[in-house]
Amino acid sequence: MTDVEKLTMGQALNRALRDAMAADGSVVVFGEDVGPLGGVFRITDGLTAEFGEARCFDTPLAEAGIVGMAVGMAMNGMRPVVEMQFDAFAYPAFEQVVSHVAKMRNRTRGRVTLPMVIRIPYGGGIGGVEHHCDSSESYYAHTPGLHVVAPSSAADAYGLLRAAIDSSDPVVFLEPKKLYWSREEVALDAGVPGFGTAVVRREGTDATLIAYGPSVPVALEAAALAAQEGRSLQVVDLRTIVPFDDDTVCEAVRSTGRAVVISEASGFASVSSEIVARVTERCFHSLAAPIRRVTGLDIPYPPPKLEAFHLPGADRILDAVDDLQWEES
Amino acid sequence: MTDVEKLTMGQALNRALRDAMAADGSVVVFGEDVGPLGGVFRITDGLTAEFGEARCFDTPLAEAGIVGMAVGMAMNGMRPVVEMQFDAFAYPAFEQVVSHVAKMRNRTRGRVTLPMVIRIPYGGGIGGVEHHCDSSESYYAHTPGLHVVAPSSAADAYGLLRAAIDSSDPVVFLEPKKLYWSREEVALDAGVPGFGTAVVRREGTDATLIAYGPSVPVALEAAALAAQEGRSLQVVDLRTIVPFDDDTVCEAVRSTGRAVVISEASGFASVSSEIVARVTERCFHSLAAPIRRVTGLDIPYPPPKLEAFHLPGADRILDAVDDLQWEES
Amino acid sequence: MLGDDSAMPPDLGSLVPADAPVMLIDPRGEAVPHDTYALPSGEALLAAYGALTLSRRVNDQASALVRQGRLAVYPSSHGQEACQVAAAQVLTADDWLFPTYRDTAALVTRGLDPVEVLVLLKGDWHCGYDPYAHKVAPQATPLATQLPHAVGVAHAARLKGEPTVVMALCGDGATSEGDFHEALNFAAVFRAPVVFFVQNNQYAISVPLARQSAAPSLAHKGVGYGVPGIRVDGNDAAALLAVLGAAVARARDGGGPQLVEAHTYRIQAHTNADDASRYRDDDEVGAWLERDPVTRLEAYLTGRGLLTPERAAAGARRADEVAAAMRAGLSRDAEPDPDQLFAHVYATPTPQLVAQAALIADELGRETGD
Amino acid sequence: MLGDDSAMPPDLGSLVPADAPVMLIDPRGEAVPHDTYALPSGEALLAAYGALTLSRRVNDQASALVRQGRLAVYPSSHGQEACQVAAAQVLTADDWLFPTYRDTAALVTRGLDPVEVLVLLKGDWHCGYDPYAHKVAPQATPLATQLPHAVGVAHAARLKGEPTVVMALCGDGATSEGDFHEALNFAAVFRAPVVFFVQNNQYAISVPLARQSAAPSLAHKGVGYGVPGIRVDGNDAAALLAVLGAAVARARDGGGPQLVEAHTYRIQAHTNADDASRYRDDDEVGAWLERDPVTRLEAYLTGRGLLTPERAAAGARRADEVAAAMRAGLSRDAEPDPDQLFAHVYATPTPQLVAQAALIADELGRETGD
Ligand SMILES: Cc1ncc(C[n+]2csc(CCOP(=O)(O)OP(=O)(O)O)c2C)c(N)n1
Ligand SMILES: Cc1ncc(C[n+]2csc(CCOP(=O)(O)OP(=O)(O)O)c2C)c(N)n1
Ligand SMILES: [Mg+2]
Ligand SMILES: [Mg+2]
Repeated sequence: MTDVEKLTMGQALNRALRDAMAADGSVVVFGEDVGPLGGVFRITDGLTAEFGEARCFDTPLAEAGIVGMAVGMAMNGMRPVVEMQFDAFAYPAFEQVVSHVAKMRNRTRGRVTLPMVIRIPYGGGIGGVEHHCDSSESYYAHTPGLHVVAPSSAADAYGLLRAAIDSSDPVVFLEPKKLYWSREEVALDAGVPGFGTAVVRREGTDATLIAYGPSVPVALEAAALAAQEGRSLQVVDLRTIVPFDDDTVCEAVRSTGRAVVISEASGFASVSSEIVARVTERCFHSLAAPIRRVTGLDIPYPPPKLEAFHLPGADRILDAVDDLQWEES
Repeated sequence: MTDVEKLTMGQALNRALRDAMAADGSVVVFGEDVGPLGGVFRITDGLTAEFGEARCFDTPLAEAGIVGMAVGMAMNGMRPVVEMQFDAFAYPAFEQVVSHVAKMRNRTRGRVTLPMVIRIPYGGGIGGVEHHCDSSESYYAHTPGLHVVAPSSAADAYGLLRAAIDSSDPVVFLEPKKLYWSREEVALDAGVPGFGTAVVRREGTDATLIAYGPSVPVALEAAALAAQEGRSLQVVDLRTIVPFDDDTVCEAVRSTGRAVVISEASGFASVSSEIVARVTERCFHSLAAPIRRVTGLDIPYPPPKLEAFHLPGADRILDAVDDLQWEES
Repeated sequence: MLGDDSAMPPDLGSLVPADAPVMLIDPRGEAVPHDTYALPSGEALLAAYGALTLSRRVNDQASALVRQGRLAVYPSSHGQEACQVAAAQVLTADDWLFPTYRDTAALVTRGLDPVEVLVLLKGDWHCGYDPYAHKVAPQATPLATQLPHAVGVAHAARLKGEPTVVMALCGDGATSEGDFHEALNFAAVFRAPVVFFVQNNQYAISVPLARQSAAPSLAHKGVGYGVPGIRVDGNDAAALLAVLGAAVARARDGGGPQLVEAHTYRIQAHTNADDASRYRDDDEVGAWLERDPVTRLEAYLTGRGLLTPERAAAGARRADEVAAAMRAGLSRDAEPDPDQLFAHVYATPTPQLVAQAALIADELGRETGD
Repeated sequence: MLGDDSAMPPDLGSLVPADAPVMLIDPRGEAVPHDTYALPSGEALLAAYGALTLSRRVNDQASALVRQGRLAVYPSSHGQEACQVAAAQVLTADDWLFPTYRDTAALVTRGLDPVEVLVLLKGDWHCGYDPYAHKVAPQATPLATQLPHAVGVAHAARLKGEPTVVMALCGDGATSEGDFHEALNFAAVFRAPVVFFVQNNQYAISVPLARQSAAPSLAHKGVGYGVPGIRVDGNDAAALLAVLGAAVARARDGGGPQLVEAHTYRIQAHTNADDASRYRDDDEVGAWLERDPVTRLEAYLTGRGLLTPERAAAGARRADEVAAAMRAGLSRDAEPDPDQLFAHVYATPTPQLVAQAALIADELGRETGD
């Protein structure tokens, strides 16, 4: 008798916050415009009304201050969930994130832990102007001490945000903003998924598409198109970038012998580089062709009229699949 | 009749600054303690005395302010060279670097260019406490619009810093602080090397070690040890991480069929991931074994007493070389 | 004694803003005398009026274009035009202006083509104008980040012996960012010729000033840097011209930076995407409508017989023309050119970018059957 | 009217620091009367004296250990001990202290074992003590970054209804960082019970205050946040106890944050690695030596007959014991344990870390022949 509702990803995130706040009085939500306005994407809608100003509140406009204050509140028994309004507006907090959020537990040998979540609406595809569309996961994933999570569906958004809030370690929670309005059935009482468990979203036998966050629906679209052409593509959704689920990903790649990694972020020195590197290290002799990447270009995020050229699309994925040296096998 | 002097890397950098300032009146140097003190590593020693306070000066203690002011000075006809005192103390400037330094040329379609250099003493191996030993190259290398340079020798330090100051684009210039005191012959009039040209530091036929900055001497040490054991290792020094010299690196790897990438930085989603990924993409069928990485661990930089476990050493490199599936060839 | 600052005389008088914002023309259009600042000349006020009516028209035309889907988004400065007009009008051609996303009116007053300015919000490119053509920096989106740039431009000018003054704009919310602090401090220490001009429009999106700062006023922030702070009625073009003009003159004379806070109001929502009813009442908006900067100056100029019907009609015609040019310019949809993606990342594209550009060209070639 | 702050009364009187720093005992050890602050009790001053002599000894012992190679580096607070002693002494056990790398004396006064404190500078681990044991945050290295944490701890305490006050320390140089600004502003807006205590020791490494700020004083920075600023003689333990004690009491009573600036001096170089002769004269140091905080309080207490020879001898003995314990504790070299590298990165190590730990264990196993 599960409690299933049809929700957008935005609504699922809002529900996750509400349910977490109701379940645990130490969960507090703050940031820019998250109070009465409910956030510019309305993810915190209604929280101040329901839980009061002490539990969900607006701060002055200063991201380092927000993250730094969250560090202090976490040190003093709270579970802060803070919102950075857009990806590029988290950069002012970079020093706090890298030099404190990621390091406090280690610095104090586990005496001071920071159970806090930094929510970042991230990625492109919404026609946003400069600074509103960055895919910043690689900065965080490269920083030891952080968990980095990127859901690709409303159901995962709910479950993973609950898990993030429950985590006793800091989580950078990347919300693919172009999926905020995508709707699906969400089982609210399905239990909280563990971090570090990737999932096979579509079975397939010819090649494996590895994606996370906003790229998962694109990978699924490519797989659907490929199926029409008689090619069977498997799609793996990482769900958490850190920790990384080597077992699921490598098992998938070994089963097909070919793989394409898909990510909106610029490819150079990125999470997608890591996926190629680590999967190749582990699956080298199972690979019929080098793993290909379909990523954002190595350019600053382009203006809205040009973003389609930058973002991985199903066609570009299929081109990469075509390049996987089929003739030789 | 070349002008050759025996210099430490620190002295070579100091000479590069002096020579650049003498050659071009628009070159200005500023940052924390770079004036009368000459910088905590003395890289700017004597510049204020020689060129006056207007050309080399101390600023208030604020890294975003330093980088932001450099942006404005570059907009107005100067060539600022700023110093971040240590790697982790560049993080407060991260927003300025990512959202402006890297993007100004592109934003203005080449109308506003930023010929500026951000010098960062970086990396470990000097027994420094927390925040003084980060290898932050991956953050910058992942950011399109920046050049990222890491010299491994005094001669390269001189030439590459001159090239960086001459560049009409911003350069993040990473100075391996543990090499500041290493001394060698420097040809001061050798001409300025182009960015994007890696160099083979040692010829070898069995496997290729790919390194940059502080890891190059370690790779050379490993190669020397391997030679004693009858194994011939080639060593490639990237010199510039962005742009990346695919041709030299891939030619080298194809010539040996095996490779190990070495870097002090934590491996996950890093420059070393990128090297593995891009070399594998290009040289897949020439590889007898997957490319291995010897990198810093995926942990916050450890305290001095433990840093030896974290840093790539010759032994660990030789272990990785041993693992390159020799029996199968 | 060097190394002992404890006896440093706190020269507070020159730093602390007066209790009331400077006002030279009251909301009904009557001149009010002021101890320090004189009413600008009739000519200057007429010029301001022309720019004000044009700016209002540009704001409202841009908002209309958003409703029609021809602009993606527009942060209107309706109600704040006097601030922006004055900020531009007090500068010489050699001075620099550092605007934010909301400062279209300042740019238009500085002489930029609104169609070029709106390239950003139309989504064609990040900046549509040449910053050197009018010495106007790209409109800054990341809050307060442009302020250290302004200091750098000003400091470089001083080193070069140029008489440049830099006008750096930001909002009330942006004063909370670390970059605001660092910029003011650098400017003060280097005595850089920068006028920091805060348009306090009472809100940072939904967050009212009282949640942004507990200071007596934002102008008081100057005290902590040794920078004089001044408050001015942000809907009084005359007061703005006088105060900003004096600040620019002082900076040009080597007097160092100043911090000017204008008290004004954002009549529209933050952008068209915002729903202001979630955080403020119509009553509040109504009260501010009565202080409208355009009608205020109009009342004054008309009362003095300075604004003739001919002049008013000429201004309206000019606004019509500009609005028409905006409609025309912004309905042209240039064919997006993917080469642009790679052309400006570096002076010389890296081999990596050359390869990526070839890939895209190849895709497009296949699409168009080339 | 909400949304109009122009009439906000600038309640400046309570924000602006007085012209002269508070001094209750002059450099010769004579009491000086003060309008606002009374001399602390003899008992409190004797306690301060004990902590001062101990702190001086800890500073000098640590510097000696650096010379002997038993500590990697030490940023001495020699000359600033009165600031640190008072900062710790005015707190209750439930309050929190947020120190920097230079604040060893504050930590020792708070009751921490110097050997645990110096674990950082010995290079064994990043923080050698349990921050909850004495409610002392890890010593912050990245400047000013600890200040927003202090605000967070204070705000959380207020939400929980706990009477905690947080004492947040930083240097003069650190006031230039954006985090200083953001922390003061957050504290003011949330009325968080934080005392921001700036030890203005005149230098940030080599940079003198005059190049750091053009403000009348650093305490004046409070004005821009609506935070009262107070200046105090940083070599006068009595004044420090009085001023910091009052600030803590006010914060505890819900009065919100305060900013206290102590005028003091860093007698030693920045650290042993620094060469202060490059940027300051011996004369300057000499002048400050005459204001030494230890001898000043000693003169006062002796003059009043409060410091008996027995008490002085007991204090010296205790300092001897602590110094001996430091020497002993810091010559023990624990076998470095690589497991520690992986044990504390996350609550549960990621599979990646487990694999890396196994690799290192394997290397070591081979080395030791296991
Ligand atoms: C660093 C940064 N953080 C957050 C944002 C998102 N944002 C855009 S405008 C805005 C409010 C700005 O308020 P204010 O400075 O008062 O200027 P106004 O919009 O009122 O003109 C916010 C939070 C941003 N642009 N930059
Ligand atoms: C963010 C940051 N930038 C630079 C440094 C390097 N650094 C360490 S101490 C110091 C000077 C600090 O001066 P001040 O705040 O006056 O404190 P003091 O050392 O005098 O006690 C500098 C620049 C740092 N630790 N953190
Ligand atoms: Mg505003
Ligand atoms: Mg200092």
